[in-house]
Amino acid sequence: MHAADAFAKTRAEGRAALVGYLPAGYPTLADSIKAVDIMIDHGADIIELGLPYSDPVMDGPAIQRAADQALAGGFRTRQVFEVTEAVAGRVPILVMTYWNLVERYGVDRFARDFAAAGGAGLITPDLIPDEAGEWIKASDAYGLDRVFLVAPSSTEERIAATVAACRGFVYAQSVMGVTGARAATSAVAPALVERTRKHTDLPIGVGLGVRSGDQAAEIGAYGDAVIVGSAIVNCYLDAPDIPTGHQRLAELTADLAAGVRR
Amino acid sequence: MHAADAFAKTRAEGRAALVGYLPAGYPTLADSIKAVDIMIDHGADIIELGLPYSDPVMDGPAIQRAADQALAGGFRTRQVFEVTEAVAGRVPILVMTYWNLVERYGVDRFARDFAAAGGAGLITPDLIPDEAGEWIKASDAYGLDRVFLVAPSSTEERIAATVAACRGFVYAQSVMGVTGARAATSAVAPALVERTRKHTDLPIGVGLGVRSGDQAAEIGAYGDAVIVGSAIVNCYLDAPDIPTGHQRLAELTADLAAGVRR
Amino acid sequence: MPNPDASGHWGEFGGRFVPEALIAALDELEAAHTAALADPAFTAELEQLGREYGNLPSPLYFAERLSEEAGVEVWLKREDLNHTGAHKIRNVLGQALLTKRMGKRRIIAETGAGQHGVASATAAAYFGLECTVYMGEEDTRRQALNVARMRLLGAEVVPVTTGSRTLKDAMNEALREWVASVDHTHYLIGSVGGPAPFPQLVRDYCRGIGDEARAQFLERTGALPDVVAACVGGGSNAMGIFTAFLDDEAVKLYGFEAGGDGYDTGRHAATITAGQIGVLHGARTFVLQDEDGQTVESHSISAGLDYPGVGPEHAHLAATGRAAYEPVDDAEAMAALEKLARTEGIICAIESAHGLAGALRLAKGLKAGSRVLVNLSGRGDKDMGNVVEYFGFAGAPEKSGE
Amino acid sequence: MPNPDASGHWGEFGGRFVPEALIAALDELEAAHTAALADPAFTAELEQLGREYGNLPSPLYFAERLSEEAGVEVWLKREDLNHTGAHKIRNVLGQALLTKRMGKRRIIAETGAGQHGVASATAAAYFGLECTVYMGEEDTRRQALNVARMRLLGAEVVPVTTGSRTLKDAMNEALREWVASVDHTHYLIGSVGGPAPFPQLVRDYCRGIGDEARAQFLERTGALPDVVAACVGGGSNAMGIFTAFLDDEAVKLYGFEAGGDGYDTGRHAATITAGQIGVLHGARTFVLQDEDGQTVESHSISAGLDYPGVGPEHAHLAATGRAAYEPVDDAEAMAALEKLARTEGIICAIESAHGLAGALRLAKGLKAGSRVLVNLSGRGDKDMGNVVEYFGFAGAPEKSGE
Ligand SMILES: Cc1ncc(COP(=O)(O)O)c(C=O)c1O
Ligand SMILES: Cc1ncc(COP(=O)(O)O)c(C=O)c1O
Repeated sequence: MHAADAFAKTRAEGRAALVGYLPAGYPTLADSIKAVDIMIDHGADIIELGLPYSDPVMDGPAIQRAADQALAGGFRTRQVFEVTEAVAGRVPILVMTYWNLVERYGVDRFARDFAAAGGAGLITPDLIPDEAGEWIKASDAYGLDRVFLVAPSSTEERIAATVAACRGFVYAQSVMGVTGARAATSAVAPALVERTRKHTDLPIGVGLGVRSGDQAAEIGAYGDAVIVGSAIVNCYLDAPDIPTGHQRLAELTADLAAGVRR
Repeated sequence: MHAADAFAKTRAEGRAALVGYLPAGYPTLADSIKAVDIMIDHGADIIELGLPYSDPVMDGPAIQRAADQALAGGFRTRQVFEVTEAVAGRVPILVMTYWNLVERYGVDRFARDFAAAGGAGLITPDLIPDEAGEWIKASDAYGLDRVFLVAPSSTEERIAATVAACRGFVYAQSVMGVTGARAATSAVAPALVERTRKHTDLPIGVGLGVRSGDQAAEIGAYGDAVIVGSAIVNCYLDAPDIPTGHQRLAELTADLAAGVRR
Repeated sequence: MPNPDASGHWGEFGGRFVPEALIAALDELEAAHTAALADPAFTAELEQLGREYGNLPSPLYFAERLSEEAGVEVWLKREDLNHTGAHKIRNVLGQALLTKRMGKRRIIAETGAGQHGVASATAAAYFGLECTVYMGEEDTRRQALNVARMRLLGAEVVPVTTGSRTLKDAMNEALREWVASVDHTHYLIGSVGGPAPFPQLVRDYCRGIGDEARAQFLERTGALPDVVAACVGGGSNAMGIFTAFLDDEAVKLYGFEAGGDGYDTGRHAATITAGQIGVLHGARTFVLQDEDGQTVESHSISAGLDYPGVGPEHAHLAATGRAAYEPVDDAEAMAALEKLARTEGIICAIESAHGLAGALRLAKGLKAGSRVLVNLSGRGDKDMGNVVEYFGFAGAPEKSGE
Repeated sequence: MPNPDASGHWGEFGGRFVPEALIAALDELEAAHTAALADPAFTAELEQLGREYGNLPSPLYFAERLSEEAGVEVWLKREDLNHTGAHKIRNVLGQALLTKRMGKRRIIAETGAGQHGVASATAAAYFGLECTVYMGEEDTRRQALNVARMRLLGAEVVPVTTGSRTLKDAMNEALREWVASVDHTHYLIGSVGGPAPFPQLVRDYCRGIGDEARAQFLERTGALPDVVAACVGGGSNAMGIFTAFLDDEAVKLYGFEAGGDGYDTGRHAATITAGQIGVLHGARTFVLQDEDGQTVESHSISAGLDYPGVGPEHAHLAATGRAAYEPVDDAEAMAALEKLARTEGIICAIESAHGLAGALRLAKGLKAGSRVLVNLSGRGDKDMGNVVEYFGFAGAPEKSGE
C-alpha cells in the first residue's frame, strides 16, 4: 500500500485525507500498535510513525517528550518494522524520521526491511533532496514513497526541485516553527499550498498545529491531507493512564475525521 | 627620673639593667599598674610601657595579642599617662610606641603630658632619627629620653647617626625579626653591641627573645640592659586567670633579676 | 582557500541536514558572507574592531622554561589575552558584524558552559543587537556565574529543559527557535559545526589565529613550526590555527580531543577517534552515537570540549590524513595546566590544556630543537572552580602564620 | 620626573616609618632601582617582557555608545586586557626583574582579595622565584579561588590570623616577615604605599599606563584629554596614568575613592576625602583612623579599594590641588559597571567601575565634546560572585524555554 492508494480514495470522496502521527514505541511498544489501530478505526487515512530520536530539531515539546519516553523505554530502530508489520494493510504506513537513524541502519537496508514490513515510505524532516542521493536510489529500488518538505521560506526553485523529488505526497510545513498544537492554524499555509500546486499534481499535506475537527475542516478546504501530531501525542501525555489515553485518542480522531468530511 | 639614673645604679653594681616591657592596659588597666609594681618589686630596673596599637609591625604574636586585648578593652592613648603617673618614681618609665599614636596626639602635647606624668622618655620602633625632627625638638623641650634602635643590618654611618640622636640608652635589636621569645638568643647580638659601642658611651640595651635568667645572664655579659617583653606578656596570655599571671610574672622577674646579677 | 564544494561538503562531510524551512536563510547567509569577505570595507571594519576592541592580533609567545622541560621549542599563540579571554571573540565579532550587514536585529546562540554565550552577549552589547542564549538547564545551574555575565551584558538566557539538558540540547533548541525567527534573527553558532555555510564561515572568522601565528612565527624564527597543535571540541580554535598551514605540507597538524576519564572507559568526548560517521546538528561528520544512531552523551572535565560531534572539516582532515587526532584525558590535561602555571605563570583554560598536553606528549618523540606551536585558546579564570575541585586546593590554610 | 626629595618625601608625605632593621634593605632597593632604570639593558628587557608576556601596551579604546549616553567622549585605557587581567602585571614584572637583578631568590607579598597575590605568584613562576603571599585569614576564606590560583602557580599562601585578619594585617605580616628574611627576599609591595622608595618605585613600573595613553591619545585625537580619571585604592593604577600628565596643566586629574555604603554612613574607604594625616605602613599619608590614631576598618564592595591608607604621592597631589579626589559609593560604581557591560560589552573590575562612575558623574558638568580618559584598571571576572549577589542575578531561570 502506498500513499497514492489513500489519496485515490479521499479524492474520490471529495475530501482531504487525515494523517495521524505517533512515535513508534510510545506510550509503549504494544500501545503504539494499539493506538495506530484506534486511529485507523476512527477514520485516519494514513499513519505516520515517528522514529524516536535523541535530537529531534524540528519537533516541539510534546513530541520531544514522547520520543524521550520511548527511548527511555528501550526503543530500538528495528522495532519500527515490528510496528509497521503489525498495522500494515489497512491504510498506508509512512515513517517520519531524522536522517541519522536511517544512515546508521544503512539506507538500503532500511528501505529493504521497511518495504518488507509493508511500509509505504518515509517522511524526512531533516533531509532535503540535495542530500538525498542514496535515499532516492534505495526508495526507487524498493518502491517506497519519498515525502520531502516545503516551507513558507522556500523559493520557487526549491519548491520545484523538492516536489520533483517527492513521491506519494508533498509535506507543506505550514508555519515557520516546530511541531506543536497551536490555537489558530497558520495564515501562510494556504499561500504555500497554492504556490506548491503550481509545481506539482501530487497531493499536498499540511502539517503543524492542528488539534480539532474545526481546524481540520479549515485546512481540508485547501490541503489534500491534514497532518496531526502533537494533539495526538497529548492524548497520552496529559492522561492519567494509558487506557484513558486510548479513549481520548479515539475521540480526537473521530472529531478530526468528521472535520475532514465536513 | 631618667634612664640614666637606673644605669648609674646598675653600673655602680657592675651589672646589666633589667628592662621589663608590658603593654599599658594589659591585661586590664588596673592590672597593668599592678604588673609594673610586681616587676619593680622583683628587680626590674627600668619599665617599658607599650602603647597598644592596631598595626604593630615590629611585634610578634604574643605582644600583638596583648595589644589587641588592651584595645578591645577600650584602652585610650591618654591612659598611658595614668599608668605612668601611678607607677613613676621608683624606676624610670619609658613608653614604647609606634609613631602614629604620638603624631595623632600631637608630638609636643604628648611629650608635655608624658613628662608631667613622670615619664622618662620614649622608645620608638618605627621612627628613625631621619624622620624625628619634631620629636627631637619636643623631647629636648621636655627633657625626655629618646631611644632609637640599631639593628644588625645598620651600616656604620647609620649607627653613628642613630646613637648621636639617642638620649638615655640605645636599643640594639639583636635579631632580624619581630619580638618574641626564642629558645636561643641571637649570635649576632654581641657583634652588634660591639659595633655600636665604637660610636657611643651610652648604655646599650639588648632586646628580643629573652625568656630566662640564664639568657639574661648571657646577654648581661655584653649588654648594658636586658630587655624582656614577650616572655612577660606570656605570663598572662598563658595563665588561667590574672592572679596566676601576676604570680608567674613575679617568678619570672625574680629569675631574670637574678640572671642580670650573676 | 580550502573551501568546501558548492553544496558545502568536504568530501563526504558537511552539507545541510536541516529542515527545508532554514535553507533560504542558509543561502542568504552564504551569499552575505561571501560578499562581505570580498568587500574591503567589511574586512577593514572587522580588522579595526579586532585590533581596538578585541586586542588582536594576539601575541606569539616563546615559553622558555616550558621548552627546557619539554626538550623542544614550545611556542604559544596567546588567545587567552583576547577580550573575553578566548579565541571565541573572533567568531562572534565576525558574525555580529555580518548580522548588521544582513540587516537583522537579533542574534541567538547556544552555549554549553557559557563561554560562547558570554562572547555572543558581548558582541550583541557592542553592536546593540538583541540576544537570546539557549543553555541546558543543568548547565545554567553549574555555570551560574556565566549566566550572570550574560544577563549583565543584557542578554536573555533561556534554560533548555529537554533531552539531556546540556549543550547538544541547547543547540537543538537554538535551531528550533531559529526556524521561527529567521526573518530578523541570525543564529550565531559557536563552533565550526552545523549546516553549511556555518563550518566555513566560523572558520573564516577564526582563521586569523593561524594567519597571524604563521607570520609571527616566520618573523621570529625565520621558519615554520614543525608541529601545530590545538584542542578540538567543535573545532573552531583548531581550524582557526590549522587553516593557514594546510598547504605547508611539512607542518604536521594535531588536534587533541577530550579523553575524559580515559579513552578506555568509554567516558570521553573523543569524537573523531571513537565516533562513527553520522549526521548531527545539520552536518555529516563524526558523531558519538550508539548502534542505532542515537547520540551518546560525552564526558570531559572541560565543558568546552564536552560535545559528541565535531566540525565536518576536521572529519575531512582526519579522513584524508592531513591532520591527526588523538585523545588527551582529564588527568593529562590537568597536569599540563599545572605545569604551564608553574613554569610560565600562565593559567590557561582546561580546553587549551588538552592541546598543550598533547603537544608535550608529542614532544617526547620529536628531535631536540623541534618547534611546536600550540594554540592557547583561552584563559583559565572560568575554570578555577574545577581546578580547586580537581587538585583539592581547599580554601583552608596549608600553613597558618602568625 | 616628579620624584620625591632625597629622603623620600613629597612635601610632608611619604618618608620611612619602619624599623631601623629595614633601612639598609630600602637603601639597597633604592640604589638598585635607580641603577636599573638608568640601564638600557634592564629597561629593554622589561619592555620586551611587557610586550611579549604581559600583552602591553594595552589598547586605548573609544567607547562610542557609552560616549553617546555620557554626552562627552569617553576613552578607556584597557588595562583589563593585560596578562592576569589588570594593571598589576606591570608592577610585578618590574619588581620581579629587579629582584633578579639584586640577586635575591625569593619574593613575599601581601594581598587583600588576592589580585596582587596572584600577580606576584605569576611573576614568581615566570622568573623561577620562590614566593610567599600573606593574606588575611578572613580573605583566604572569602577568596578561595584566588588562593587556589596562587597555589597552582606554585606560591605558598600564609593566612594571617592577627588583627582584623584582612589586607592591612597581611601587610603588617609581610613587613614583619621581611625583617627576618631581607638578605635573600624582596618585598614585592602591591601599590604605591609603604616606605620610600616603594611609592616611587611602584609608580615607575606602572607609569607606562599613562605614558602609553598620552601618546595613543595624541595619535588618535591630536590633542590631550580634558580629564584623566582613575580609581584609587592604594593608588598604583591612578599614579600609573596620572604621572604622564602631571606637567600638562590643562589636563585635570581625578582620583575616585571607594565610598562604600555611602560617604555619610562612615562605612567607606575614602581615605583622602575623610582621613587625617598620619603614619601607616611606613609612610606619612592620609589614614582612616580614630581619635587616637588607631587604624579604622574600611568598607567597600570592591576588595581592591578596601584599604584605610593611600599612597603618599596622592596625598601630596591632593594637598597641592594638582589632583582632585572624590568618593564613589558602591551603588554608583555598580551602576557604571552595568552600563559599561550593556553599552560596550566590557565587564570591568569593580575597582575600575569606581573610576568610570566618577568620570560619568563629572561628565554631567563638562562641555559637550570634552574628552575624558578613564583608566580601566582591570577586568571583572574575579568579581562575578559579588555581581551576582549585588544584582540578584540568580542562577535560576528568568524564563523557562521548552
Ligand atoms: C578556551 C576554549 N578553547 C576551546 C574551546 C572548544 O571549542 P572549539 O573546539 O570550537 O575551539 C572552548 C569552548 O568553550 C573554549 O572556551
Ligand atoms: C583592577 C584593580 N584596579 C585597582 C585596584 C586598586 O589598587 P590601586 O589603587 O593600587 O591601583 C586593584 C587592587 O586589587 C585592582 O585589582
